[in-house]
Formats: sequence, C-alpha cells, structure tokens
Amino acid sequence: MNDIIKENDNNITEEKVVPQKKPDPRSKLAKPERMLVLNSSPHLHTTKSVHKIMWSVIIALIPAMAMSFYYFGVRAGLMILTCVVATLSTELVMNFMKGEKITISDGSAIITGILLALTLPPTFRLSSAVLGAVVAISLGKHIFGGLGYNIFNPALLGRAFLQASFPVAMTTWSNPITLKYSAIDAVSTATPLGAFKFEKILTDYSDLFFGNIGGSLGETSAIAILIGGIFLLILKNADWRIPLSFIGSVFLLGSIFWLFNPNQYPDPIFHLLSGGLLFGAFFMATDMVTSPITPKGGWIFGAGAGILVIIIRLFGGLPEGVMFSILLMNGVTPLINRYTRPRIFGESRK
Amino acid sequence: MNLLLLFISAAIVNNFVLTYFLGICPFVGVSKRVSSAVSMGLAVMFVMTITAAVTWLIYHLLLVPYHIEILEYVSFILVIASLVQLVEMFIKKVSKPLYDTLGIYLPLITTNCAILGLALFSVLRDYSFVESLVFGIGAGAGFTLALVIMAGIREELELSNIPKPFRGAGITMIVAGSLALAFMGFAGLISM
Amino acid sequence: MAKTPTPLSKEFLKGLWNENPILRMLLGLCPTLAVTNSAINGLSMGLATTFALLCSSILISLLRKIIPSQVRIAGYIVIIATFVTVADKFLAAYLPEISKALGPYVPLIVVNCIILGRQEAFSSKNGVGRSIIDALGMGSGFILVLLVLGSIRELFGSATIFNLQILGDWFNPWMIMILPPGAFLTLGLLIGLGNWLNERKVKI
Amino acid sequence: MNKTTKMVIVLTVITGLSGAILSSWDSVTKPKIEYHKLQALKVAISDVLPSYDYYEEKDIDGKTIYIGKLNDSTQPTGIAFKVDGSGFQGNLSIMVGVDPSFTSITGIKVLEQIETPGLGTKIVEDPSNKTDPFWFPEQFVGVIFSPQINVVKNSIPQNSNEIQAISGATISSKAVVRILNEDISIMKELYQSVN
Repeated sequence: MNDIIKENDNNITEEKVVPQKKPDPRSKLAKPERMLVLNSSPHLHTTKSVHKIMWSVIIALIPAMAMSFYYFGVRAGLMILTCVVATLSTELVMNFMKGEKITISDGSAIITGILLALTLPPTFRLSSAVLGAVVAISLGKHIFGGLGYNIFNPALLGRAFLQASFPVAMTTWSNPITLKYSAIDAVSTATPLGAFKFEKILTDYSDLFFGNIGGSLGETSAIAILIGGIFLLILKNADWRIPLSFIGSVFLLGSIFWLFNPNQYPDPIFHLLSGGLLFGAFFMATDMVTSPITPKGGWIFGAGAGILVIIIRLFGGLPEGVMFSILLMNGVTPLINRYTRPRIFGESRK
Repeated sequence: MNLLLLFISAAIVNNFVLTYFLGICPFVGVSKRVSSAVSMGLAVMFVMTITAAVTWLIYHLLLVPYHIEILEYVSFILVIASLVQLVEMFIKKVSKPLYDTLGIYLPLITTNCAILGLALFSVLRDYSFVESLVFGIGAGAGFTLALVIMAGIREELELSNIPKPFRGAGITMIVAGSLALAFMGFAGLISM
Repeated sequence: MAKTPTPLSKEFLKGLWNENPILRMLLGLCPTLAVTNSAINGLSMGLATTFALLCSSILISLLRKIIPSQVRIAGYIVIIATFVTVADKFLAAYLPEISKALGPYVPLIVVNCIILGRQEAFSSKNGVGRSIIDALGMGSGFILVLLVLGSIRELFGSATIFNLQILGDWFNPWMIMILPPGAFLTLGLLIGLGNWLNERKVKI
Repeated sequence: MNKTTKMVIVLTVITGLSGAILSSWDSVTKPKIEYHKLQALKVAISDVLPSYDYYEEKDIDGKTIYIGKLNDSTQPTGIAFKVDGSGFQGNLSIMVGVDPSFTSITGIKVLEQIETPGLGTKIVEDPSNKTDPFWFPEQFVGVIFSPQINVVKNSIPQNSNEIQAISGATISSKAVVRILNEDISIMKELYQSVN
C-alpha cells in the first residue's frame, strides 16, 4: 500500500502530464464527482455498496440461470457450479500469493464465474471451463491489481482465452433438451447466427425470444436476460446508456443493411434476439470497472461495440462478435475516458 | 488483391504489432503516454509509406535486373537508415513544430523492425508498386492504432496496484496478449 | 577506463541472468515472440542470432580503431546485415525446413537491438577476446530464454517438446499458446517471474 | 588524411567487402536454394497430377502451367497450375491438377497458408491427426466442377460436385473452394484459347 502511494506521488511530481484519474468504481457510486483516488483498495467507506451491487447483479442473473437449467438440464447447473468454485479458489490463491486481504466475499469472483459459465456451450468440458475461470481471475483481474483496476472484463477474457484455445469445442453446440427429448450430448446443432451465416437459415422468433435454440448456456433466452437486465437498470446498478446505445446501434445498422439487401443480411430483430447481444449488452458491457466513467463515454462505448458487432457478424469470419466487440471497447475505454472527461477549470488541454 | 482488403488486412486483421510482433520495442518503449504514442505512430507511418515505395523501386529496378538479390538485406537497411536521416533533415527544415513533435522518435525508427519487416514482406508477397504503397500505409495505421490503445491503457494502469514484478514490461505484454485476443475477432474480415 | 578488468567468467555470465537481453534489458522482443511457437524454432533462431552477433562482434572489435565514430552506425549495420544474409542463405540452402518455419524473421535479425546494442556498448570499446566472451554470453542468454519460451508454448500448445510427446492423450492442447496472444501472455508471465526471482536476489 | 575522406574510404571498403563476401556466398548457396525450390515444385506437381513420365512447363499470358505427359504419347495426362486468393487470415496458394479436358480435379495441394492452427490448417493436415480421420484435400480428387464446386456442411456429399466442409473451419473450406471455382475457369479459358 505504501508503494502505491509513493508511485502515485512520483507520477504527479515527475511528469508534466498528470495521468488521467479513473476513480475506483466503488467510489464513483458514492460520489460521482470525486476524481482523485490515491489510496489502494479496499476503500472501506464504500465496501458496503460494492457488496450490494455485486449481489444485485447475481440476483439479476437468476432468470438467465433458471432458463439455462430448464433448457440444458443438470449440465447447466454443473457448469455454473464448476466455474464459480474455480473462480473463488483462484481468487483465494491470488489473495494468498499477493499477501492481501481475502476478497472472495465481495461477490465479484462469483459473478465472474457465473458470467463465464453462462457464455460457454452446454457440452463444454468442465476441466477446460476451470482453465477459463483461472485465466479470468488471474490474468483478467489480479495481475492488474485486483477488483477495480482491470482493463478487460475478466469473464470475457477467460472466454476469449477458451475460444482461442479450444476453437472446435467452443463452437460445438447442442440442442436444448426441450427440443429433442434426448441427452444433450447426442446431437450437435448450429446457433441461429451460425445457421444464418453459413446456410442462410432463419430461426423462428418465438424460439429466439424464449430461448429454445442452440447456443451458450445463458444467452439463448432473450426474455430471461431482459428481466434481469431491467432489474439492474431499475436499481441503477448499470449505466442504462450502454445497453441502450449498444442495442440501438446494432438495430440501426442491422436495419440499414437489411433494407439494402434482405437476402444477404438478416433483419434487425434477428440481430437483437440471437447470439449473445442482449446478454453482452446488459451484463458484460455494463461492468463498471471496464466501461467509461462519463455519460458521454457510455454512449460512445455502446455505439462502438454495436458497430463492431455488426462488422464482425456481417463481414467477419465468425458468426458472432459480441465478445470481441466488448473486449475491444474495453481496450479503448481509457482513451474514451480521456477524451470525454469534463475538464476542470484552468486545466490545460493536454 | 483488392486494395481496400489489403489495407484492412495490414492495419487490423494481420496487425503488425499484435500478430506479426513487428515493432515491439517501440511498442513497449514509447507507449507510456498517449501524446507521444500518437507522434511516434505518425512518424512510423510516414517513414513506412516512403520506405515501401523506395525499397520496392530498389528491389525491382536495381537488385532484380542485375541479379544481386543477395544484397537485399544490406541495401534495404542502408536505404532505411539514410531515409530516416533524410526525413529528419527535411522535417527540420520544413516545419519546426512537426520536428519538435516527431524529432526525437525519428532516429529510433531505423531499428524498428516493423520498417524492415514491411520491406521484406512486400518482396516476399510479390506486391506491385501500388499494393506495396497501400500495404505500407495500412501497416503504419495498424501500428499507430495498437500503440495509441496501449498508451491509453498504460496511462490508466499507472494508478493500479499491479504486483511489483509485473510493472512495466510484464503487464504491457499481458495487455498486448489480451488485445491480440480481442483482435482475433477480426479474423476472416478479408475473406468474405 | 582504468578500472580493474572484470573477470572473463563474469563477462560471460552477465548475459545469462543479470543483463539477460530479453528478460532484463527487453531487447530483441520481436523474434522472441514470433518464432517461439516450438522449441526447435526458438533454438534455431537463437543460434542464427548468436552467429550474427558473434561474427559482428569479432569484426567490429577488430576494426574499432579504424571506423570513424561519425559513420560507425552505418558501418555496423552493413557488417551485421552481411552476416545475417550469410546465416539466412545458409539456412535456406542446408536446412530448408527451418528456414521456411522462421520465414522473414531471420533477415529481421538485422534490426535486432541486441546485436547493434552490443556493438555500441561493448565491441566498439573492448578487445577481440573480451568481445567474443560477451557475444557468447549474450547469445547464450538469448538462446536460453527462446528455448524456455518455445518449450513452454510447445508443451501447452501441442503437448510436445522438440516434437516428442510429453503430455498424454488426456491433455487437450491449448491452441492459444501457439497463436500470437499466447506468445504475449507467456512472455509477460516469464518477465514477471524473472523480476520476482531477481528481487529475491536469486543468482546463478 | 582528412576526416571526410577517411569516412568515405572506410565505408566504401566495408561495403565492398560485404559485397565480395556475399557474392561468393551466393554462388555457394544459390544452386542449393534453387534445387530445393525445384524439388518442392516437382513434389507438388506429382501430388496433384495422375501418372505421367515428364511434365512440360508452358507460359500462357504470364501464368505458368505444367502439362503432364507420358513418354509414348503426345496427349497430356493432366494439367497442373498454381492458384491463389485470400483465406481466413491471409493469402492461400494452392497447386491444383485437372484432367486435360478441364472437367474434373485430379488433386490439390495447399502450398502456402496462414489459417488458424488446429482449425483452418486442417485444409493441409494429413489424416495421421487422430482426432479427425477426414482429410480435406483427398475429397477433391475426382470432383467435377460443373457448374461449380459446392460446399456442404455436416453431411456426406451426395453429388460429384460437392465437398464437405471441415467442421469448425467453414470459412477456410469455403475459401479453398471459392479460389478453385474462380481460378480454374479462368485457366480453362486461357488454356483453351491456345489449344
């Protein structure tokens, strides 16, 4: 802790350009205008609200978890449990290695575990899922200094790691048990986006809406995600601008391409309901640590992610691009913060 | 090959820094401040474009006709070194403010492997003169993009509680790896 | 420069750890990342670089009194580029498989900062014998890291080291390790490990 | 001796020396490098063409074709040529062999590719890969490209102009087929314009 304070002091005295201060997200909740946080976590005066937020996110994820259980059976529960146990254990090991206070009770590791599990295919090997969870917590969070300092969404980073490591397993989907009445491992299927991209097959809207389709555990049921997402927005635990501009820009751009050539490009409703768009927009993009702190930044973040989703879905090699889009926008978030931050009076432009 | 695809390929899909590991030294060294990253990126882009043109001419009008391709590496590196020198002198004469911004980065560019890499790739892939030029601009734009994103992140990380052994180069590599992961989403953009 | 000369053994060992070109000085990162998707590629690249480094160091320490300092950089890069061409054509003529695997990263040794850096910092100021020791030490340090990195990436990415099956069928290779992100992440962790060991004053 | 002259002389000597070393080294290595190149070409041609005793090289409009012939006949047994285009990540270069009437493929061999390891690279990998017994290039032997080659997913091809895509690497599979469809017809016109 002393080291950190010393380092920060150095930065300010030695450099002509004072680095941008991104407040710890927890302090932002208490006092949004507070721009200078020099001590390291934990911020005791705000710990309570961190707990509250984290647990409300977990509650918001319940509908999606319930639907995944309904469509994919015991396997879904097993996957969620495995990931959560793995993230919690990694968190504990990391705390121990860094010799810091144990942080498993703040709920963030649980959320990372649930989010990761919900973005994996139902038949994915549990041992590989553990690898994803370990990467998410260690490389996604603790190497940056722990909660509040990470640049990339840990769950998405873990998932991207798995996608690059096991490309075939990560794109092998199975039908929901409600559709086949057989063991889920038996039949492999395509996601609606994959079916459209490679074979130009459209999926029925009601199936998309309720989630009776192939896909990652938690992303298939639009209605469950909407319920959870709206719950989060009502509690003001997520910046509404991000999902709005994210979904809005996908809808807008999707419409333009669809009107331009309906045979080549799917309609905007299909874009919204398929793949991980809603799940990503409500639960991944709104992560307070890795998204911009300014309202204007929120708009830019969402719109940028939406544009990238459309580019990847329509012109890229992969059927789905929500994960990559959010990760890319996570990467440019510091730049967005830098250029949308309200200037303090008398401060130079640099 | 379609020139637009070539540009997108060089700048994003096969980003010089994130997929070919070219220009890693300045990527680690000059990515602490966004402002200097922008200047460095522009300087590299500028030199890349000129290098792409000049080395193409040297290779196809001098080395190939006289069957002295063996001198490829020697001549390329000499060309790049003198080019950087010339560009530096030229900028100094034409625009003082521009020189003040780019000046200190120009000598560093000689040993930036992205520049030599650009010339080598363009010979290896048998690009035409125009293709080689577009390739140069695209690669420079991609380098600038990666460098500026990295600088933004590193400014932010200065306030982080990064474990001591990872401060500096270690965390830069981890962030670069994460960015490279994110950039994998663009794979296939050029095949559709 | 009237200091007592450092013992030769120390001159050699500094390249392996205290002044390791990759982990401590962060030089030559491009080839370090690019060709370490397998142990054999890492080793070949290390050897090719060491060859160019050794030859350039010998020649430049011999010529150090003749080359005027204003044109020394130009002279150095011509000499380095010459030896790199020799190494590149040797690989292409006698070891075509390796040459194909390393591709344009062999000619890129020309701009490897390790080589030019050693000429500037060492060979231009020291005699032949000492320069040879220095080049061998730096080269070994470079090879060592490339070999370790290549082995780790090959082990997790293909379950093999030097094409020998190490991990059994139960292991599902992590494809990412032989892809660019795996290179960055592994090197990042290795640099962190190096710093951690160094802090604890681990010496070899 | 003044400074500038010394600088010029030293640099000239170094450059000259470098040129001398390299040109002598070039004369040693060049034949070997050329030999490897020729060997690789011969292997590629023999992989894609049916039986032949020798092949003739012919340039048509800047494109090189290799015509396989038997010793006792002037009729070609097959024609091979290189085609390229963009794959998933970058350039794909393929040697393709067709029968003399340009109706079916006698073999393909991917010469250069930078597809995703483990996925797209299956367009070249041999069947010794135990996880996937199916060898992509093998499918193309005997495929008829009229009107064009089509790709099917997750099912056994029913028609003689169909190819099954590699699972998980649809784009790479489609890229190979697209390049073949485009370039074979171009080569067909070229070839028939001369004969």
